[in-house]
Amino acid sequence: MTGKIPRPDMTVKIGSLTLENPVLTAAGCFGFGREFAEFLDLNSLGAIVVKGTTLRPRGGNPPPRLGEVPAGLLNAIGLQNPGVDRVMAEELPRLKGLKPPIIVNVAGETPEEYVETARRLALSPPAAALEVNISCPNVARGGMAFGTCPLQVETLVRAVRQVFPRTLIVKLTPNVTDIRETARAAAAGGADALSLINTLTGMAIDIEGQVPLLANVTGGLSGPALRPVAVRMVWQVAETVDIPIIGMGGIASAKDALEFLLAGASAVAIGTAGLVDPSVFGRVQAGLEAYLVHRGIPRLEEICGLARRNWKRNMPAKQVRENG
Amino acid sequence: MTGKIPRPDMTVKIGSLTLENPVLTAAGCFGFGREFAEFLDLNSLGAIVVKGTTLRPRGGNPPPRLGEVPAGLLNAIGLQNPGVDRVMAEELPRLKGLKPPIIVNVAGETPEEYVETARRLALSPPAAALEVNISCPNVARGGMAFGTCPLQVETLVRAVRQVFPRTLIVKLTPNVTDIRETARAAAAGGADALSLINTLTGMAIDIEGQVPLLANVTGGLSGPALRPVAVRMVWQVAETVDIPIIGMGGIASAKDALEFLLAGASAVAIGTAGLVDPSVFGRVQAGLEAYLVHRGIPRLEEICGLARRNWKRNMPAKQVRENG
Amino acid sequence: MFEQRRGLVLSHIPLGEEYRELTVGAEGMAAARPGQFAGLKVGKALDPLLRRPLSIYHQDRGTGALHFLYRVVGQGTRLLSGLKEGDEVDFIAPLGRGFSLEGLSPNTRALLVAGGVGAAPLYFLAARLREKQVPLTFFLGGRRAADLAFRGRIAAALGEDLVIATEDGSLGRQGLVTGPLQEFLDEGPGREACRLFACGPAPMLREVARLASVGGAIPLQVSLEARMACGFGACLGCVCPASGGDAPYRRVCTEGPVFFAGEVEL
Amino acid sequence: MFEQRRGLVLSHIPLGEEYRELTVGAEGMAAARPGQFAGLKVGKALDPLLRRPLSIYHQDRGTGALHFLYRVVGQGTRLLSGLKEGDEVDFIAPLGRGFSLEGLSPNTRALLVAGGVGAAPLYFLAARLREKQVPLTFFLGGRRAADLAFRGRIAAALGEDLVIATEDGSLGRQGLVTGPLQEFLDEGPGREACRLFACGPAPMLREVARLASVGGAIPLQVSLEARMACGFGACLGCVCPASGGDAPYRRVCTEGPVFFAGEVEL
Ligand SMILES: Cc1cc2nc3c(=O)[nH]c(=O)nc-3n(C[C@H](O)[C@H](O)[C@H](O)COP(=O)(O)OP(=O)(O)OC[C@H]3O[C@@H](n4cnc5c(N)ncnc54)[C@H](O)[C@@H]3O)c2cc1C
Ligand SMILES: Cc1cc2nc3c(=O)[nH]c(=O)nc-3n(C[C@H](O)[C@H](O)[C@H](O)COP(=O)(O)OP(=O)(O)OC[C@H]3O[C@@H](n4cnc5c(N)ncnc54)[C@H](O)[C@@H]3O)c2cc1C
Ligand SMILES: Cc1cc2nc3c(=O)[nH]c(=O)nc-3n(C[C@H](O)[C@H](O)[C@H](O)COP(=O)(O)O)c2cc1C
Ligand SMILES: Cc1cc2nc3c(=O)[nH]c(=O)nc-3n(C[C@H](O)[C@H](O)[C@H](O)COP(=O)(O)O)c2cc1C
Ligand code: FES
Ligand code: FES
Repeated sequence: MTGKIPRPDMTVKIGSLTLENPVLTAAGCFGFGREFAEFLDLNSLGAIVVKGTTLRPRGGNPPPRLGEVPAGLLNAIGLQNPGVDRVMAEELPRLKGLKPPIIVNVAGETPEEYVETARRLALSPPAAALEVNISCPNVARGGMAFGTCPLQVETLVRAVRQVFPRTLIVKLTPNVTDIRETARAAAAGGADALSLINTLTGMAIDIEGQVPLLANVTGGLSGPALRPVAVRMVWQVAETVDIPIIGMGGIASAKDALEFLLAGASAVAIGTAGLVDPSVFGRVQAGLEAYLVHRGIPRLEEICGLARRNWKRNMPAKQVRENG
Repeated sequence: MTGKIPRPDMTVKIGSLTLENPVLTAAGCFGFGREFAEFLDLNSLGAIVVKGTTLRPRGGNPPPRLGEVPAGLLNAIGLQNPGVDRVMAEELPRLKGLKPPIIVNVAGETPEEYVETARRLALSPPAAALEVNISCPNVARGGMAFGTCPLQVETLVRAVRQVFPRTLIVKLTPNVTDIRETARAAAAGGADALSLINTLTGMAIDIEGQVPLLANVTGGLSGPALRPVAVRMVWQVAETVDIPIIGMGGIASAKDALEFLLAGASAVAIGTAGLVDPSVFGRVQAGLEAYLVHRGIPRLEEICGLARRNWKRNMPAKQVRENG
Repeated sequence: MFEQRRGLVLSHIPLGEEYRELTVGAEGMAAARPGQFAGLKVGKALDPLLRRPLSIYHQDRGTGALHFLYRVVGQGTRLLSGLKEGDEVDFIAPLGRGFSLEGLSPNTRALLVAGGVGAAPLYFLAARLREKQVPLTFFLGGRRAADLAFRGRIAAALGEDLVIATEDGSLGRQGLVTGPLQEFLDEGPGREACRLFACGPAPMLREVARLASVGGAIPLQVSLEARMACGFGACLGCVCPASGGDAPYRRVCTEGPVFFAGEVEL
Repeated sequence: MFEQRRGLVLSHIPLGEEYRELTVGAEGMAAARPGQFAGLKVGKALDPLLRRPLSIYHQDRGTGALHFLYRVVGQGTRLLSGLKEGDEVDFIAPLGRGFSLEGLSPNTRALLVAGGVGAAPLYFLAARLREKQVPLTFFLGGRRAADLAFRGRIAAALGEDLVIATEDGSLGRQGLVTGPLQEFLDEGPGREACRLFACGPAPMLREVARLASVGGAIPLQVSLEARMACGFGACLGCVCPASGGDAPYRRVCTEGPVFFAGEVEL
């Protein structure tokens, strides 16, 4: 009776996609997969989220684009990308044979650009899903404006929904007073899932040059420094909407990923940590599996949101309300 | 002709106060000064900002109240304090003889509580200034609500202004979509200066216990992780209002303090870093002085906001607009 | 009182896989009392940010050098374990309220109950009690022998006064350490003369408190742990629930880490 | 191509106050080309977060071991300087496009111009050129002699082919390193045979580019620096402005760090 312990079921569902495992790449931190193919088997990923794509090619922001801050990274890439047509002609076909679904991150400066980009991507079967980035803080027009106003979020998502029939994910910005409002709006607009969070707007000063460190002045803060804010937002949104959440922001270990899953995310994405240490994807997957095996939990899904369920059970009734 | 290099003039003005130097303590991270007196000469500080004080005594939140996160600290103290009457009877008299002005941080659950607390403190001469904390994220009612709505901020500040004749500082929360709006509102309500920023709301999960790490679920993120967001907000607000800014959030070295001053702050406060290393106050003061001496700058004031002035001068005209 | 300073690592000795004895120079530092602790900065970067609290395990008479006995459990203690002789450590000490020795005399008997590395402050206490010629018995428990890999020094100093129990029976008595304690209380020299001191996991402390209270209360002092940001009373982060008194909470770092059993909820 | 691995520190030698030569084991690693670099993780914590890019200074033929020559300038290099023989380092290598050796022959002359620690990739290049019997002159400049405290190995290998200049005249010729270069170009064997390679601060590179272009253009390759997050082309963070071509920017980490002078704006 020396029964083998069965491997836990790591699959997760995001819209109409079934992912083999819950570990995704974060947009803009994995290019179109070329570079990372040197380090890992792309087929081992849960899904591949590729670089932010816009209707027209974008050169991006002038350098310096990067700053290192405590346990974090500031970036102001400015959505440099070859434009949707070249992405469809050159990048997506290369990725077609892969097992993990390809999720194309989409950005724009006007609602019309988002819609037109999505319409074109609808014609490209390798684009299994879109992740609509209504949250990029680096583009002066566009980005932020859509992402912070619930009404605009709902309108934009609805418009994209109408032209893109496959899985539609909406990526939210943390630079808002109450992320539950934009989350609700995105769900109301027809999103199948939410990605959160994008970067917090930050900046640094070059004290020698006595000027802002980034040419763009402000940039997006990513990496472990961001994690407590990201976990909080996943926790808040998980109670607010019924659609799955892809959690991200500072994940650098299985422990970090577990925080997101226990807080209510169905899957996780890794950005900055992968830039620094490409082995992180494998380490996180293995660590998640070991956690389940160790506790005899047969399916990953069972731990999603478990911290809230435990918390509600343990609290005296009067204390079960949202704090902060 | 071996002239001594004169020591730079480090004084700064905040409302009607003139501070000998720009290094302050951050509220809640210095108690009422007792403990730190073991490590440093309290007279060496620019001003002493004491613990958040409420109308009635508060026991604070249940433990655990603390979590360590990458380059940061999560806290949910919950404004534990003995109440304004005991603060006036026991704590402030003890501080009366000191050179640096005493700034009392004030919080409440209703506008009436703020006003009544301020009215009482107006009768206590050692309270040279108030810092109205409309941003504490840990108190379920109160705190957040006032701090995120510009109209409520203006009304509250105006009401406190009417009962407190000395220097009135308003401390803003970073948990908003656009901090310029609340900053404008506080200035319109009659604030003499602004403190920014308070903590970002964050959380962490205990993956062993599978529950939130803090009993209060969410807590305030402080420490170096917060700094890029804080510098960005100081930069944004410095362009928006004409009153002085006390910058804080993750300052742990003179270099960090310089980022805030160059971005537009007139003074800085140190919280978390002082809890970890009480020698930081002296190090930052010495480092600021050395920076000025090294560059032959006679007065600290000259570097306040210098990064913006340099940036405007260097940029091609069309690029001089706010990004992000 | 306490002060912040940099000391040199005088020695750093591995004791089994998980434990280390670290000795740090502290010339002229105030004499520490058993139960007091130090806040040690680990690493030179901003992550990890906070000091790590470690009980004072021993202080050399002449030089003031501080000894710590610690277990490598996470990032901070792992970084600490990389310190080499001659490296510098930034620490604040001595912190907190130590054990009260009031009323202890050669006519009383001190019962020290330690779970795992909770032995550190109690060993320091035992040394002081020996000086005062207070008879003592030191109960030391752990899950397995390996959890008590640090016991050499303690065993050498205490000899027969040390009673060891392990849950798996791999060393000393089998079972929880509170077993031998209970027997001692039942069969021993009479509860009146006994004074209890305990440091270890919460369930152990609760059981010791129960044993102390049933049938003629024995004064019990416990040393608690809590997550700390400052360690010196300024942040109010380390509180534990008070039992009795005005305030609902007490600061472990300054009002503790040693409390009388009645002062806090265990 | 490149790979991520852990290597052991084989040696770590201080060269003056500010410089170190670090040798890391890399058994069986692909042979690196001069101008390529490695991304080294410094410390084990999350701060500092990013790898530090260091040029490959030398690679041992048999073992593949990588040598780095670096200057301690900030937090990351300070942490790096704490590594001891036998410690492990996580690195990614070999990264980037190295120097092109096309068209170089015993009939050409390579002129290598280094500012300070910019000597690292050029020394590796010099070693390869020697193997190919390409005549070369190595111009090495710094502010003061102390800035060139690492020069021993380079001087020993290059002998008379090394020309040193310091701004304060404390070593070699007095003045900028571009002074001797200019003289050489004016008086030397004829510009046609010359090939220029430069690594150092931006003003130096601009002056070298100017000298390369006035009066019969000499092909010039420069090795650039930029802040990097990944070092392998994925983040688009390290770009520099392109001159000519479709795209406005080029990635220093993958299209560089070595560029022909015409490819980028200096
Ligand atoms: C007053 C006091 C005296 C102590 N004396 C000793 C001692 O003599 N020897 C010894 O080995 N340990 C002692 N500890 C516990 C020691 O402080 C923790 O083991 C250490 O801080 C863990 O740090 P880490 O980074 O390695 O682990 P982390 O990765 O931070 O955490 C590992 C585990 O330790 C817990 N922990 C982390 N920080 C603290 C803290 N400040 N207080 C309590 N638990 C914490 C965490 O909750 C977690 O479960 C003492 C704690 C206190 C409060
Ligand atoms: C391709 C490449 C090859 C390099 N080769 C060498 C070498 O062989 N030897 C050597 O000593 N140095 C080399 N450098 C520079 C080296 O990477 C930096 O000195 C180092 O990263 C500084 O780290 P720090 O934490 O000590 O300093 P920090 O405190 O981070 O910064 C100190 C100074 O270094 C600058 N700096 C920081 N990171 C980088 C970076 N990634 N690229 C460029 N500048 C940076 C900062 O702007 C600052 O002015 C190279 C850089 C690049 C891009
Ligand atoms: C260099 C860089 C580029 C990014 N580009 C994009 C992008 O194009 N679209 C997008 O939605 N998010 C982008 N992001 C945000 C990440 O996808 C992710 O939301 C964020 O970095 C937080 O996760 P992390 O801490 O794991 O990096 C970018 C982040 C970085 C660091
Ligand atoms: C333990 C703790 C308690 C705090 N209590 C208060 C408070 O009572 N009132 C207040 O306005 N801010 C309070 N703060 C916020 C700080 O004053 C400061 O705004 C913030 O921590 C950012 O600065 P820092 O990164 O230097 O700590 C507290 C912060 C900490 C860490
Ligand atoms: S740890 Fe700060 S008060 Fe105890
Ligand atoms: S550093 Fe990431 S692309 Fe060059």
